Amino acid sequence: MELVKLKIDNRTVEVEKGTTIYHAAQKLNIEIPTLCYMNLKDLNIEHKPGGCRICVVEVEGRRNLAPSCATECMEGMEVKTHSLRVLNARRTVLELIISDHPFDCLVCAKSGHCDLQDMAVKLGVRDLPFQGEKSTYKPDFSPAIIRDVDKCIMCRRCETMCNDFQTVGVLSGIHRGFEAVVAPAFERDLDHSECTYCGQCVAVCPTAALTEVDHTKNVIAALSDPRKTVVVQTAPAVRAALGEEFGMEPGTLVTGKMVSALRQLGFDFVFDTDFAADLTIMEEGTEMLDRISRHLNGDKDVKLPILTSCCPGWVNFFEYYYPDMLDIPSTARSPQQMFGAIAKTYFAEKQKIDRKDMVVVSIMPCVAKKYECTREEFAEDNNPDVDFSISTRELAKFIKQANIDFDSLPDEDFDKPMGESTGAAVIFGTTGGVIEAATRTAYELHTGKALPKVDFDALRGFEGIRSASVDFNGTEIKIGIAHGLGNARKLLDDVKAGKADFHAIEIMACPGGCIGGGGQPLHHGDSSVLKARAKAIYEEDKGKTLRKSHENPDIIKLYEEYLGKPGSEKAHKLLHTHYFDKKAKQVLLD
Amino acid sequence: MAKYKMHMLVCGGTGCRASASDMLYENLKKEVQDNNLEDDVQVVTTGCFGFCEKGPIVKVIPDNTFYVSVEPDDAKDIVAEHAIKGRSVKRLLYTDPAKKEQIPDSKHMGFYKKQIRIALRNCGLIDPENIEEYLAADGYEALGKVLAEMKPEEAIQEVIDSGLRGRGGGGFPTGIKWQIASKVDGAQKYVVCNADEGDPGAFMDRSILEGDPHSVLESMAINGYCIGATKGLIYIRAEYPLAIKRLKIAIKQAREFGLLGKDILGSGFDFDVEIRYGAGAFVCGEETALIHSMEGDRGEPTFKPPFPAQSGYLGMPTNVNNVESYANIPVIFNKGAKWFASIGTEKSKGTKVFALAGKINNVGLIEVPMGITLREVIYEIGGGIKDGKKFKAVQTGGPSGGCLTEKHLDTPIDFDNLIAAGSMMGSGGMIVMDEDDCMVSVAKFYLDFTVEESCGKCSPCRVGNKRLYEQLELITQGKAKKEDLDKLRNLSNVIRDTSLCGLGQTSPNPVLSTMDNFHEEYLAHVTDKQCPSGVCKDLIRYEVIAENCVGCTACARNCPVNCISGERKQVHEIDQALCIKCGACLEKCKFNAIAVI
Amino acid sequence: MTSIKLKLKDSEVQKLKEICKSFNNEHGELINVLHGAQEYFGYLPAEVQEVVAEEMNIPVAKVYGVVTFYSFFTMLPRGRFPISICTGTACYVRGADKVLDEFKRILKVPVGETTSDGKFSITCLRCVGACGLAPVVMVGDKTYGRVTTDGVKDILKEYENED
Amino acid sequence: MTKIKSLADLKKMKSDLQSKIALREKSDTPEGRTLIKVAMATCGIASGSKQVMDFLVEELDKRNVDAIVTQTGCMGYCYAEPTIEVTVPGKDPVVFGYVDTKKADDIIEKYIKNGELLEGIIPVNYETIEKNK
Repeated sequence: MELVKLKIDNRTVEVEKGTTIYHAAQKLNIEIPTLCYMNLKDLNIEHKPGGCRICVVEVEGRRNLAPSCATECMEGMEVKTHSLRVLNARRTVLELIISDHPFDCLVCAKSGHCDLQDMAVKLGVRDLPFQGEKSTYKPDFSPAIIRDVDKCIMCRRCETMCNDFQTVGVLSGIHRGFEAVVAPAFERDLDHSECTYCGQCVAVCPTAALTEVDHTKNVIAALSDPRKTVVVQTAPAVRAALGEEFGMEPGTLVTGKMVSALRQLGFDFVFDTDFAADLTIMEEGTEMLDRISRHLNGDKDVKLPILTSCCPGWVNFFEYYYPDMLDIPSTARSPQQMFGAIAKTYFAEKQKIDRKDMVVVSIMPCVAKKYECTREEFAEDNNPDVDFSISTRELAKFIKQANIDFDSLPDEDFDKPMGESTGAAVIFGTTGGVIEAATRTAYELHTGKALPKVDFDALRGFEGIRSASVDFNGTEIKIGIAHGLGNARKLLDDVKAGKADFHAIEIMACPGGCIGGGGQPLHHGDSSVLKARAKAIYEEDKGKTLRKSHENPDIIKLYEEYLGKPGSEKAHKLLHTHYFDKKAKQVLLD
Repeated sequence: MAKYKMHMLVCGGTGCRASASDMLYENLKKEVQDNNLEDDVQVVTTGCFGFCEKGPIVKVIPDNTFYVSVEPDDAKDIVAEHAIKGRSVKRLLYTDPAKKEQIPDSKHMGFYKKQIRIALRNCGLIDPENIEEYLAADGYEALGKVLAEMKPEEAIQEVIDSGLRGRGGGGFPTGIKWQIASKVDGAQKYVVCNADEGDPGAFMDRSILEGDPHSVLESMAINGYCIGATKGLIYIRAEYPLAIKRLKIAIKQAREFGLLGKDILGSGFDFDVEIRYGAGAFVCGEETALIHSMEGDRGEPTFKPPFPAQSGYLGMPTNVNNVESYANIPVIFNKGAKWFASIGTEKSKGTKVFALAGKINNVGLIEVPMGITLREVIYEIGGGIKDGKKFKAVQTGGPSGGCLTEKHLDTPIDFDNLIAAGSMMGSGGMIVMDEDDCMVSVAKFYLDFTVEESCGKCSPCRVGNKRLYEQLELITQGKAKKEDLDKLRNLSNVIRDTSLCGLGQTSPNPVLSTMDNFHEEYLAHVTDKQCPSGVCKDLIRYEVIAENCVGCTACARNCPVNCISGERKQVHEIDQALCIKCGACLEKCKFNAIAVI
Repeated sequence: MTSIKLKLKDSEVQKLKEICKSFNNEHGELINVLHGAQEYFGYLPAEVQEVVAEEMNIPVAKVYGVVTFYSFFTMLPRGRFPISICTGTACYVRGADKVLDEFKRILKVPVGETTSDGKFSITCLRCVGACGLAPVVMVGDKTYGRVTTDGVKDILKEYENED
Repeated sequence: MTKIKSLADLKKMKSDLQSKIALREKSDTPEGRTLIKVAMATCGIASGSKQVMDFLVEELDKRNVDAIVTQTGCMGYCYAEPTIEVTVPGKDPVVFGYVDTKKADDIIEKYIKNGELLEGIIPVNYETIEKNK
């Protein structure tokens, strides 16, 4: 390995050849500011368009300033990261960016979490020397994501996520010069595009150009309505990230505090989506076993592989891009929707509440869930199974608004009966978790034997596409895993081309699975945050006494009292769904 | 019927006419008549000889005698001596300032060397749609020679030795560029000809492609051989339909003659060329943007390194050169690097083609050796300023360049001197401006262009140039303060310092160079709220000069907003509240009765 | 962007597919394909871009990104007699802006738009390379040189009885 | 068309062509015919050089003038487009500017037939590289 030695701010540093000035400076704990650079190392995404020009530095002997994110270190280089020339240029460039940005910080959805705002503070912007025309665009309100394009600073991170990582390709740079901006084709609303609402664009947006639809107000309204029974469910990935919004280290588990906060907020029942995740395993696992055994018994009609269907971004994706393969995914609804369906039937009956008087709120790490709960098939007489879905970030804001000191909250437990869950449900929150949970159950149901080791290490990790085989009593079950829709596309194309023969595939739309969801606290491009969250999830699983979904006593009870057995007619009506060819639907819309 | 034995050509260019060449013409005619020579000698006026400094000029053919500074009274001598006695009038001959000897024959005169056509050698000489004419003009001989007799590194060395620098604007040594590309390994290398000429006011590339397309194809093949590329791409503006048509014909013919395709001239070397179209984006003149455009994407530049030579078209090593650079290559091989290097200045060899335009008499495409002065270009080739107005500035380098002024008139033009003077060579637009041009407005014009053509990728160019334009607009509207000039300068410097590509890095040049050279004019706009050139609408008004107005009503009839009133034969009046300052009245008035104040 | 609803005929879709195919549906040929499509349709409405995107397997947002990047491409139909005014530097210093203003004034449409009867549209272009004739105006393929503000009326008059 | 196979072939072809095709500033065209080149670049065509060329081809034929009319690229005199260059056997080439069909008619009648110059010819103001040999 070739090394080069250089001086940054008069301090010597030695780095591998090819290292950028930006990274060399980091070695010296010099954090050069930037607005567009993004490095998700573990996901192989390095976005360095060199567009914002905030990270410029002075390099001795160079005519102009160098963008540190893209300039490689050279032997003997002398770099200044805070000379007068650099500071003046950096602040002027920022003033320029701000001059084409609305000045509505006080009422902005991103206020306090905005990279641009932070940068203005950091660089000491104190006046607005450039007044002039501002570019204005039509705002776009979709069921899940709001695009306020006036706030776009052309960092192009969303474009990278949407195109390179997700291969959805809904967002592209359009127009040029002062009018240049990122938008869907023909500047139509996302609603009229192939957007999967994965929310990865929202997750990386430095400003409020892309934000999630805020349902907190609706939730507050429901909570203050005495006629309503408000039930809340919290997804597994939320507890591993919520703490970050209150200054805790990434990977801090806050399950107990979260439950207690939700109670203080006034929810009548604080339940766990994990309960529904166990239920999902029962249904999906049964379907998987059924399809696999039929296949092994020589049934030619059975379609394999079976694909997981709990990720709404992923469901949208295959509805748009693989309409010819709609019969492959499991018909099992996602845990959010299973929860809603059971809450407004089984639980409502138990409580003797009319479903119209019950409001089901979900706390999700996800943006697509907001869309999912509005799907027509998940409603009964126009009354949705899940009324509102709010993100981890929205919950954090809500807690702060309610003057709750999160840190000092006691740990509390979920309510019964829909608060009980196993370790298998918890790991739904990270890539590989759903299929591991399904395998745990399927193995025991299939073989009739107890698992010798509950942890399937082969299914874990951060590789975009992974595969493993599990020995089911002499039968080799081949499993594929992908996270990120780009990886999903690769895997699916291989399946389509007959190049891959998996029995089952788990797909999550977001990097790392739900822990990296579009509704999670912003990781600002730091993938170590995602890793810490995953670790926390596996820890929670390990700490649970029950770690297989079919061992969940309340699930067993639910089947005994209400559903019969997995795959029953009632289970089908409440817990399964069907898919649509959205490409065809979209053409009709146009 | 007359069969003339002699013609006397009298320069009728503006410059010569100003020094009474028309009277000279009349006198010559009269002398010819008086001596009964009408059937033998014809006297005619001609266009400008481009030697206005020594005008009026008379040229006598067939012997090509060239008389300079001829006065009307000299007509008698010329006819008596030259036409009758057949000997030249010695005192009117041109004296070579260096050698101090008189030169009778125009073909040996220094000023003819002002223009040497190398890149344009075949333009206007051969039929561009006929490969045989190109072949007869040494066409493809350089390629033949290189393929048969030279190793790639020898051929590259020849280009290095010639000192040829990129004619697209940057001035990077062409040979060195080839050398770098030749040393990078790649499964498939590419040679790209940048024919996306976008400078407003430059059209030399178009002229070369229209007049001599084969020279570009030949050079690309040589380039391919040198760097180990078998594929060539020409990225050409879709706005050049004729050039595209001729290129297509040329490619077809070259293939038919075996000068493109497999095993060219029995050398075993394969090379072929395809055309890719631009679609109207100035920034695509930048190499990386051009490559992205050829790949079917938005033409947004990317940071260099990696340079195209390392990772270019489809990620492969790619060499990009501009049309005019290529047009020079065959000559370098045919006549030798040494010959080529003998032309020009120490660091800028050869010639440069300029599109001479603006307020100049002989608008046209000229090719001059590097090192020529602006004065020579404007007054000896360009025939001086139009309508006898005063020279104010020359803009070179298009939107990336700057203005050169009177003090630069005697600076030798080459890459480095132009940069030192705050402008640049650019692709070769040379726009002459006179006293009627407001330099703030000129800077604004270029910024308007940059704002429109910025790709929008980096913030300083996307937003900065817009703000720069707006600042300039405030100045032309009289709404700016003196302090704003400092802001303008700081903003210009920052844009230059921080932009991603050449477009943004040079876009403030028109502002900075006009601020440096015409500071007073900026001051007049911001402090006195006046536009000295009478251009900025918000700072001027049109008024009727009562003593000159005869009441012809021409102004009133032509005013588009009917704001001029007055009875026939009465002094007219302009209603300032309604006037849109279009200047129609000024244009129409034959009595100098409208003034700009 | 104003959306003009337009249903492509089967023959038109077929033609578009042929254009794409003639460039092997290669991503790198997108600009050439768009040139071909614009030549055929006169402009590039959303529906055309959608077919191109589908055929070439490029996200339609990307196609739109490319179309809006290059000034040669237009999503609005041009007039039957498209008027292009050269605003290159040489034309500018010789009064192209005044000529442009005159066209705008007489036709009562801004740059980039078409008169309500669909007859004329005004665009600006950068240097046609006829600087010797500055200022230059093109109507369709016909070039007019040394145009004055007075000449504008005369140019338009030529098309008075044409359709 | 047979392909050119080597440098030697190329050189032979060149000398064949040079003797066959009238080119450059030669004082004489090989067959004693007048050579007319019309500058047909964009600027020339925009100013009407196409019409002039058509006119010349047609009229020279009609009037039985033995001349060859070819197109060529830009001569550089943009201010005087359309421009044509006329080489009458035995004389230096002359460039005419602002040529319209009327002027083209004059050129045939006065200059080509009669050796009479017209007002406003364009003095050639550049050197071709051959002179540097």
